[in-house]
Amino acid sequence: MTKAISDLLENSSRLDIDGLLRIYEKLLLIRRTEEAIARIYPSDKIKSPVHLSIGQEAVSVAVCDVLNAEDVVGSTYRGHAAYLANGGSLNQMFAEMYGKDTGTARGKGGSMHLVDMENHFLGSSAVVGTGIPVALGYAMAMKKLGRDALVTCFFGDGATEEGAFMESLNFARLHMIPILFVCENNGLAIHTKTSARWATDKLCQRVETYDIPARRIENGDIFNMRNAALDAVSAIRQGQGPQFLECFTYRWKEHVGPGEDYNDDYRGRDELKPWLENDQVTRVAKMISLEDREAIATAIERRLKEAEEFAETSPFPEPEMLYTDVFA
Amino acid sequence: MTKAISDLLENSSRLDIDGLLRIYEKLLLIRRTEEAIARIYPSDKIKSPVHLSIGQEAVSVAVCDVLNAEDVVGSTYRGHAAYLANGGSLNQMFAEMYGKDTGTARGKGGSMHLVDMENHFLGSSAVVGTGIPVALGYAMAMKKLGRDALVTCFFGDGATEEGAFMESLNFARLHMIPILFVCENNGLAIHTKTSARWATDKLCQRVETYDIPARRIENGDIFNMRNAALDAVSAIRQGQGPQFLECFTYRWKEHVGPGEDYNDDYRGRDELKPWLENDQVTRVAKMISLEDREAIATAIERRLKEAEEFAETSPFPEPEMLYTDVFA
Amino acid sequence: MSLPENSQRVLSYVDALRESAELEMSNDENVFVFGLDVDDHKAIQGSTSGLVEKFGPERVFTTPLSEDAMTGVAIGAAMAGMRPIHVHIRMDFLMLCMNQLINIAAKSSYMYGGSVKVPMVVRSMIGKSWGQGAQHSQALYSMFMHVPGLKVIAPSNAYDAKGALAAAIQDDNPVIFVEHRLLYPTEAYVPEERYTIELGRARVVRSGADVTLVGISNMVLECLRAAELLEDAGISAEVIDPITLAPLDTDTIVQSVQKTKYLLIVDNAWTACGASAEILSRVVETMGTNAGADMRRMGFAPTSCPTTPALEDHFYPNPVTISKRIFEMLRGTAKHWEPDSKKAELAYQKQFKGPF
Amino acid sequence: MSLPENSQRVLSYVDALRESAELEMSNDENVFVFGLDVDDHKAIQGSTSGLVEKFGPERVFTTPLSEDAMTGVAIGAAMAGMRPIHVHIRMDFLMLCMNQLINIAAKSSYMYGGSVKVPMVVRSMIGKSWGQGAQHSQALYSMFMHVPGLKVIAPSNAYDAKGALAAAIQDDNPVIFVEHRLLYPTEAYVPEERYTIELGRARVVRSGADVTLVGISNMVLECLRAAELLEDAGISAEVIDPITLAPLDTDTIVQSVQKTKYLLIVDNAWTACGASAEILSRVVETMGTNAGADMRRMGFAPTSCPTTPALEDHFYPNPVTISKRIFEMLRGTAKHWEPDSKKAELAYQKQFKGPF
Ligand SMILES: Cc1ncc(C[n+]2csc(CCOP(=O)(O)OP(=O)(O)O)c2C)c(N)n1
Ligand SMILES: Cc1ncc(C[n+]2csc(CCOP(=O)(O)OP(=O)(O)O)c2C)c(N)n1
Ligand SMILES: [Mg+2]
Ligand SMILES: [Mg+2]
Repeated sequence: MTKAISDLLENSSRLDIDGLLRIYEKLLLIRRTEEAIARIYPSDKIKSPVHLSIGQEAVSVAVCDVLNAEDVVGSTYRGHAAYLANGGSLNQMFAEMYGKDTGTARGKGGSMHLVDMENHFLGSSAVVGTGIPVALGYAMAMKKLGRDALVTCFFGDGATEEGAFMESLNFARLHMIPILFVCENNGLAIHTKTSARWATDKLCQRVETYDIPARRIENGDIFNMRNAALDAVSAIRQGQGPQFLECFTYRWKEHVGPGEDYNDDYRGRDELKPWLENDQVTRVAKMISLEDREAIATAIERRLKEAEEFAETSPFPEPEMLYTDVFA
Repeated sequence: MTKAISDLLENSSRLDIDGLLRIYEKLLLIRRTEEAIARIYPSDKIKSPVHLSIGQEAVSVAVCDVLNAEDVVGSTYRGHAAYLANGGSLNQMFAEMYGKDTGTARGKGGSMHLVDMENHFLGSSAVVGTGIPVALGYAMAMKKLGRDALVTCFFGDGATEEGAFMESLNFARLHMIPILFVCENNGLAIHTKTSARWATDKLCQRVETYDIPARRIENGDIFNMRNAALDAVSAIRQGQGPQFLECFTYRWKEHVGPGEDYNDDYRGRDELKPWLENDQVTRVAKMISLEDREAIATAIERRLKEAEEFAETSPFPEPEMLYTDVFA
Repeated sequence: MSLPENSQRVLSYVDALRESAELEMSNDENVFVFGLDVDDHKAIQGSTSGLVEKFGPERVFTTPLSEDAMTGVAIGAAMAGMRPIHVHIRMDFLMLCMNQLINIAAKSSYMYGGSVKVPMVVRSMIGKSWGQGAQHSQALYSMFMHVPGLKVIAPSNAYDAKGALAAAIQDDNPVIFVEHRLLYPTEAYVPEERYTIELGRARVVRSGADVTLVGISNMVLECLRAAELLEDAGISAEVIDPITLAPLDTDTIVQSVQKTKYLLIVDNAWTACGASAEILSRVVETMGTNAGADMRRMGFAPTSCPTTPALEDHFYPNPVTISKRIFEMLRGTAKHWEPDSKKAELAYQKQFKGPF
Repeated sequence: MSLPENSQRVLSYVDALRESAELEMSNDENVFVFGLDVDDHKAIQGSTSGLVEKFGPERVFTTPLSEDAMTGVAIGAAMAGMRPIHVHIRMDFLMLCMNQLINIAAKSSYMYGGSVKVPMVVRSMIGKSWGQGAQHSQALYSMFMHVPGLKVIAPSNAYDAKGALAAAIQDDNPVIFVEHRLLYPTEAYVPEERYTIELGRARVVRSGADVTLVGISNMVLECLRAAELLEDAGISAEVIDPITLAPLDTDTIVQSVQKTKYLLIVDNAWTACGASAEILSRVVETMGTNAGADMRRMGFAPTSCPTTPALEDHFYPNPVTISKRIFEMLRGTAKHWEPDSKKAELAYQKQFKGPF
């Protein structure tokens, strides 16, 4: 049996057509949302920095797809994909970006600080790497409280350079904490490539020295990532402690903001090309019927329109709200 | 050829009788100094915390023995051994502990902050792990300034848990900085064993994932450590970048202060036993003639007596000195 | 608000801390204690002793030397509904976890629009004497007072220590809890049952007519000793303990200064941008133009802390320097006054002897 | 000390920073610039642009995201005789390296008895507006002012930016150098040659008779705008820029307050234990009992910084709120006064538009 066939079998044995539709719907939702934001941004209705996930949708979708409702997700300032993959409210997300009282953080957080505690989505932080130990503490609490939940924590390749990341790995394994670490390695921190920041690319080997099983998925294949996540998540649920995934991916847009920046001197469009060709949204689209595709697309366009309207028509917070919530 | 014989050959091929005498002299100096401090301490002449190196002398002596005069050494608050192994002034060290104006830091630093810049001994810090990046920066400067010097940085097992340690490893290799990292693994951070702090003991493997060659010397053998240091140092001098040694050792006294604490509930005397039997001071003593031994011992006792007198008779800093050196 | 004596039992500060944690842990199983060495035989100078035996290693545990990540862990656990008490044996080490404390803990409630709470307590000790030196003696609470979203408490006696720790644990916000090492053996009447003191409420610990002394943490004791020395000079000093540094009870201090027209704030920290600067500024702003009061600050010398006793003795305010400063403020520098040297010696606090 | 205009050339703040670094690097090969993204095409908003091309990657280089260790690296290199300039795109990120800055950089000269120097500059930017939010807008300089051994500078114009950066680089001590993002495009006359300004010396940037306004960093501009609005109310405001926050030039401020009897310190930060508290306290202590002056502070709202413009606009002092506060101080709250709305609109600073 060739590897390709065995992979295919494995995929199909784990994902039925409903699953495929579910995944496609999430992928497209994120893609279209980010495109909508890029479209709206020049109007200055969104007065806050946005770090778009376009091109990176598959990681969040693959991983979140294998989580239960009770599970918890932590992410970063580049968190639209994870927020939506985890089932966050589109209306509230738009309202937040518009600075409205109906937003996820009542307008106080913006795109970089999306939060959705009801849906178990931890608030994200704009200081790189800081969400990792916080997610870890949340996961430790899940274990101590005897809750049947694990925490998934997304972060970028840059975050792995912060000391708190290694401190977290050590503690996670020492206390066998139910957490799935997911590094979204897009090869960039702002405009600086991994090669200018990493002594080596042996991240997974390093993680393994903590006895934390680690897998690297280089090809961006959503099913490979989903399978790896499924294995990791079931290991965690069996009490095997933390697990680690390093998923290669690529940031299509500029670091922050709605534009492209292939003419700036740090990368060329040639780098984008293989990732464009390997686009998982297009790929999964081809796996489902035209009918399903159109139904999903129509529903998403309607939701987006609604969300935009919701954000537009929602009120700004009253000036007195400046002083609320400093303390709980 | 058995391993034992090859080891012996290797040892002897690298260390002549002068070397042996040199090493013994350093070992005994540190041992007797620490014993003197433990004896003096109850008199309250030393009004500052002391973290004794008794039992751990061999690591500093082995490593410092292969360094050149231009090389630089950084250490920790448990730094008496490294300070003396690096040729620091006994008089100034005693004066510092006595809080005198003639001390290494004019009485402002005490035992935890020994310094000797003339001798290229970096000031040590009482905040665990903080000396590592500082030593790294010093080493980077040596490279940038084109000086033919490397930096050796000693630290404890506990320090490797701080994020700054891993951040430093990454940067050291990324910039091929001439630094020798030496972890003195005494299995303890205060009263807490490594097993309660480390997810695994794969420290060297972890370091190697940065492409930093790492060696663990478990047996406390001063010649093994010296050989490993010699290899590491010549690799660094050949431009091969940072190197790493993890040397097992054992702290004979309590964490801080002059006493023993085998009756406290965190360790028993049984743990000490193999290390006592393996004492390198006694071992090396047996390798040299009685005559040499006595000559060395006599000289050291004289130096110690002098140092004690120097410290006793030196003046305290004048009160105005409180305000000096806040700024350079 | 004077110190109640309606308890027969005398307890030390350190035991009050221990007892408070024990009672709160018994009352709420979400409370846990962690931090470097909380579970060893020294038990953070005794302040956590017996807790691991009673509540087990799931609720009382040491950590790796990873202050930064461990603070994040506390925050995450707090967000999940638990109530961590994170213990540091030196306040200086909080510099390792400033990012989590300032950028996450202080801001989460606000930044996430009130959808998140961070009920955690960060206990840390201020070291002093026996040559602990520059890195083991800092009292850095003003950094935390600066940042909205954090509460800061520095009780000066066993009664407040117990009540304030309980209040901090029950509070839904991150609380920086500051303990001066030299206070640990000091005793007070402490009820056996659970109680809290109200955060944000100062206490007049000694009434007086001529000058208002505000002491912080251990400096409350030094101020009380100075007040005794000043009696010989016919000066009656009122001593106020803010207890909570954020939020700060300005009113109690202002009322006193309105009466005495003299204010000396004695801090156990540097004065520049310190708690003493904040208190002085608030009193000025509250009293307005015609305050006509003389207001001053004392604190650490504007240097790092030296180890040698020859200099360390001059680094800290003490009863003699405090009382002399007061005398100068009230009577001018023309007259020279020294407190009685015998009394001064008695007043000086017992020297704490290391090693620790 | 007024701003010299003996140069024909107008230069922006950002270019002044860039030029100063370039000149100092040319003059002393031990000077190097490093920090996240100093060498990319955005070049820290242009403030490091061209440097890597001119001096090469050995002297201008980016780092991993490891603020803590990188600060130690700067300290170590400085101890070895080099002069690092460590750049952070946000002041908030300094919370990650507080341990190295507070426990090592600030203390080394002292703790090692003068045998060590740490000549380093830590550049960092204060963000504002466009929803940067709680973690990208803090001005945390008072934390550094608190700790002996650090110098802190926050220049408000291009002339001072160039001279102060040069002075900081040449200084043998660790210097925290604070740049407000909104100042970057502002222009001033800037000589082309190398020069330094004296650290620890304030500047009267506008003379006035009725009230002393002390502005910090970007708030100097807001104060100048407020001063213009106040002319309509017949109030003549003197505006002082301390430039250096540590060491602080108290005398220049006191002289002004002695004249005007009114002091408002407008900080670009929280007031609690802030630079404004320190300045107010020093003025009070210097002027003594019979100062009879009215002294107040303004700063950030005592909250985290919200992202929505609906709230963010109320978070910062601005020319209107400053001028109204002054009017109240001088004329009482009985009379109501609003600055002319057209003028006010002109006075408001141009909004800086993201993304960054
Ligand atoms: C602690 C910290 N340092 C620096 C920054 C500035 N910064 C913002 S995003 C970023 C790059 C992070 O890269 P990565 O973690 O790979 O995430 P990505 O943006 O690629 O998703 C940097 C350096 C920051 N926000 N926080
Ligand atoms: C950052 C920091 N955290 C905690 C402490 C308290 N402390 C002092 S020594 C020590 C143990 C350090 O262990 P290790 O690095 O192995 O050195 P050893 O004492 O064994 O030589 C601890 C936790 C400290 N000084 N600094
Ligand atoms: Mg990245
Ligand atoms: Mg150890």
